[in-house]
Amino acid sequence: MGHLIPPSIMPFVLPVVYAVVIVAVLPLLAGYIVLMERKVMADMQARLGPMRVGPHGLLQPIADAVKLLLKEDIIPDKADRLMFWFAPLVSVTMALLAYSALAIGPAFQIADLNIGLLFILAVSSLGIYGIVLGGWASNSHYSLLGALRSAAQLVSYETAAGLALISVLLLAGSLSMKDIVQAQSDQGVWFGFSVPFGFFIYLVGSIAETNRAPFDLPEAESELVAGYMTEYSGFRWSLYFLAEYANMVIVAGIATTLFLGGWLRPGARYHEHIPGTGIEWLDALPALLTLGVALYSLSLAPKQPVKIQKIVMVLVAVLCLGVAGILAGALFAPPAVMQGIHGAFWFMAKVFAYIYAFLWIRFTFPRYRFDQLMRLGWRFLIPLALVNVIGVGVAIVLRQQLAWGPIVSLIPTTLGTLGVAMFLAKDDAPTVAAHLVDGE
Amino acid sequence: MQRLKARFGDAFREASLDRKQAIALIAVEQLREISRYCRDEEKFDMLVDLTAVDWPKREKRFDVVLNLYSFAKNERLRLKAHAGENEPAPSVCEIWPAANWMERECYDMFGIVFEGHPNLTRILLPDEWQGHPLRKDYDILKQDTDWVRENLGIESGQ
Amino acid sequence: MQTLNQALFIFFAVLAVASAILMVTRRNIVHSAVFLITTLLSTAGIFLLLEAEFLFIVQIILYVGGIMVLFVFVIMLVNLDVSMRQVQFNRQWFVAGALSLVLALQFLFAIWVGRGALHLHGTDMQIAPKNTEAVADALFSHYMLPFEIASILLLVAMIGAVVMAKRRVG
Amino acid sequence: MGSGKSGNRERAVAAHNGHERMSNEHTIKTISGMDSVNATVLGADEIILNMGPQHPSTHGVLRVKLKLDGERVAGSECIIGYLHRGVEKIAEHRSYQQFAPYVDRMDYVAAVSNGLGYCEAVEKLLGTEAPPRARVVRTILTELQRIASHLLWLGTHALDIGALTPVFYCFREREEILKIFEKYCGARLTTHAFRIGGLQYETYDGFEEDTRRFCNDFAHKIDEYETLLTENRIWVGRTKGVGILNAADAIALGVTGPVLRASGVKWDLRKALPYAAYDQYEFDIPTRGTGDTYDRYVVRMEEMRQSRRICLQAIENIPTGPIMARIGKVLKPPPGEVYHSIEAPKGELGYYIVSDGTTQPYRVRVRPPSFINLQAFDKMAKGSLIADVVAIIGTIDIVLGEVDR
Repeated sequence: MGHLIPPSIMPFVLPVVYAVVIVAVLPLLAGYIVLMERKVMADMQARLGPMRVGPHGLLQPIADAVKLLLKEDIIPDKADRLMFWFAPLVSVTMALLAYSALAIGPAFQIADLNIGLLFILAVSSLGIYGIVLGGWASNSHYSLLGALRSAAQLVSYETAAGLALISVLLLAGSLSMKDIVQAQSDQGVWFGFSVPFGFFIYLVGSIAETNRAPFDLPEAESELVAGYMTEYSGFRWSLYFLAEYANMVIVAGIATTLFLGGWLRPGARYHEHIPGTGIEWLDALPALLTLGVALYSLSLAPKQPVKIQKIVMVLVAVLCLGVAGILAGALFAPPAVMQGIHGAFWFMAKVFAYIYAFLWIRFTFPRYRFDQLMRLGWRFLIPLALVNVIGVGVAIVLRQQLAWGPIVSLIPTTLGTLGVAMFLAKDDAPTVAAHLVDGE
Repeated sequence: MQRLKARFGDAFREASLDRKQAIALIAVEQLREISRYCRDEEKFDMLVDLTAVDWPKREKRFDVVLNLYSFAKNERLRLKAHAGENEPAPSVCEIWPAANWMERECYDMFGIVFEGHPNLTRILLPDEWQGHPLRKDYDILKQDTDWVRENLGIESGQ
Repeated sequence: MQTLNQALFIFFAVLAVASAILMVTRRNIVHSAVFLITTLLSTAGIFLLLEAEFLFIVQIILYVGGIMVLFVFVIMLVNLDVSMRQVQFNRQWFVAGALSLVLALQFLFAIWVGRGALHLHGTDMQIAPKNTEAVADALFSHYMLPFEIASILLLVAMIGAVVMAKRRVG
Repeated sequence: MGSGKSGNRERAVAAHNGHERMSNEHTIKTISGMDSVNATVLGADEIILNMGPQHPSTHGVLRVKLKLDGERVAGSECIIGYLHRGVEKIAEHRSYQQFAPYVDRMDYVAAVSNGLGYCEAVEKLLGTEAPPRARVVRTILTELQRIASHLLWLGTHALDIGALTPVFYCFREREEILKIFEKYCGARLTTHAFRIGGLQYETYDGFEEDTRRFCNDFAHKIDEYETLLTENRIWVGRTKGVGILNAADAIALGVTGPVLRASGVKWDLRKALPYAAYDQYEFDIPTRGTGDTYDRYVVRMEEMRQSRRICLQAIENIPTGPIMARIGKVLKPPPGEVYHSIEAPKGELGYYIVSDGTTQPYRVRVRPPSFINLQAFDKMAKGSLIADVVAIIGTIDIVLGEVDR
């Protein structure tokens, strides 16, 4: 196949293929994350969630997509037409652009930029324009307030998240996603454990950056109706929706790559794994998991009320069986191929675990008020992130000068940051114990 | 009751007991002074309710009824005053801020003007509505037909 | 590879110039802001072509991601309709026209003199391979002092802004 | 671009720099008087924000005009009357028994306690009393209704502040109570459970078991809500110090019910002027000190626990005997007037009935707790942020059917 394509375009073929795959898969992925969100929300709230469309609501995302496409696309009469059309476009393109540097598997990466992480940060910071211009163009009081608030929120939480990433980069030493994962594999520890505060700050920062859960103030239903998205409907609204979920997956991707060891299998010792000397049981895990899902869906198939749902359930089972087959087959393939396939599986598993944490937090916490949100951002998170960066720096110096072990050097600094965190948190929000006492 | 009679003499028309509940009939002119006295000396610190009853056949057609309650004595007292059709009744807003909306409702429903009220406008009905529904002469099926036609664009429902 | 680089360079250059012109002529402030952003992005593109990716990133994060966001913030909060009503071109447009003509002539003259040195295939100039490391080393070794002074200056500016804002609100 | 484009900028921005032009005011011209006043009164950059009447969080058709200074609320005015049905006028053309179902439609969230108030008022007018068995069953049903009303309040209040989960837990419990009502009198919401003089239906067999089962597992359910919210730092942050109403203002504004108790006034009609069978059971009245949204939340949670205690005590010994007092089919109370009030979930619900000796009441005046508690909204909302306005409306716990009557 190589000789078919003229040499000058050769380096562009593989990335283009990957890009097409990602852009095609993304809307489907976003749809199924929405379904996952509604299902998880349901069982947290003692109810079933969508069950009507397809078995256990599995076809719900397709139904949503069709609904959104058919919906009438209203433009408010005195709105600024050019900007109204342009804004959602900006936020979607920025969200998709960020995927180019994301390393899903060791082989599956559109472009291994040597400034990968920085590129993603830069592009996601451009996403603000989509929101701000959208709020301005729809020319309604509510959406303007929502847009301004979300812009302020994004700007302030990006600094916190950025600083958290810096603390990890000190350990990883390089900006390219592949090298970061490689560094984690060499040091044998995931950075999430060695820089716990970095992970915590990034978790909070990323929730705020994607306007979710306790920080979803811009589209707080109760006051500003739907924030900057109020006047959008139909396909335009789904663009914003897609951008939000794409951002969520990117943020989860970054967190997985930096803190949860990208595509590394838990307890991975790749360089010691000699092919053919017996398969570590962990490698077989992916195959077994998908096999279990396949059997479970097979057992559910007969119980479906409608005939068509039976068929769909069986199809789902066959699909899972296929994936299990591939994963099992990869075990016996040469290590490069195995790493590629299993790596992708582990990466996706961690991304979904991270998103599950998003959903979990979303359904337990009420919403922050705007000034509390800002106070938390500026007076608690950013100073803590700064201290964390200094802490990691000191740890590295300790390791190099006094030759302490990588872990031993990190412990004192993490405790130091913990102390600072307690001090900062003390006066920030009223501690719970204090007010239970008064008034009783 | 006796203290009230001693204190206000002629303004205090008549005291009666209906179903074991104390009712004091007073002159509408002294309503504000008596209310202030009840609140300060007699400790009736909560105005539970302020409403009106329409007796068309009497010359002073409206009863302004104030239900008071005293936390200290755990007692209720009802002040009643007769007010004429377009004769303004004194407002007790400064004594009990609670009266604000209740007086506005009485004005809205009966047309009793409470002079001294900070913002005496209709509270339940639209501002341009003509007529006061809770008056006995306001037939139940009657509607301010022109307001309905103008704002809702339909011939009135009846 | 050569033709691709050139094609991209021309594309970015034209984009930059076009959006600059558009920015100046728009009546609606928000549109001109967006065109300013496109200009900055196209200059970032040119940086990338010169394989100065650190500058590319800094250009995007700092200019477009930071400063321009504040621009758009100000545009939205400031009271637009008063400025809309003022006459855009007051009487001195004649003087302005003359001055810009003079400036244009100087530009042309400069380009005409240097036409010999200007060859379009500038992309293969050799810059240190690892741009980010090169910038970092230079910044923290030779130019340590200016770097510190600049950072202190920025700190003072930030604190000043906060104090001013506080007094106005307080 | 022409002026067309800048025109809309002008209109959108006009709202920004203060001279208020109610651009979207096309439906009901109720506030024409307001416009001219506001235009002159407004300071430099205050804007008028309209919340309602179709706003998702105003618990019905309440419209609040907020005068905003940036994010802060400089002043507010509640515009009500959208749900006014003229109940008091209808009462003058219905007989005493015919008017009873209307009473349920006022505070449709706590219909049973409305019915109790009205029936007891008319019984006082007649000078009779419901038999002991009827009084005890009435107490149980009213306390169950109080729990149901507080559950609905907790669910929607938490939803307004952003916690998505409690609303479903609360509705799950409320469903149990509504099932009991349905088994007893066939209706879930507007139950018309009581008749003047006692009860219409004997309690279905299994009434005691259902109530006991509900009360037993409700205990740890309420702890479930507590773990979800009380210790939750964001919940505390959003409710502590929001919408403060001190005791003096509360009494002056005639506020009653949980809102008054949260401001530190230990007063509950069930203890001060006992009615139905409340004097037979012991329960205590929760009060809190500062009177902010968090205190009202704690008071209502505690009240739910106390109601559960009352129900448990009441089930132990429901006296046997007749369920209806001996009054004729046609009620002709002697001329005169009576004022009777009960402790409804929202506050003191009073009925002032004037009878002229005929079968139809001459005048029925309802003292609605939500209407008078809402009056305190302006004092609570002044100086708070927009997000708090939503929390404050929620914490006063108003039902528009009762506010507008």
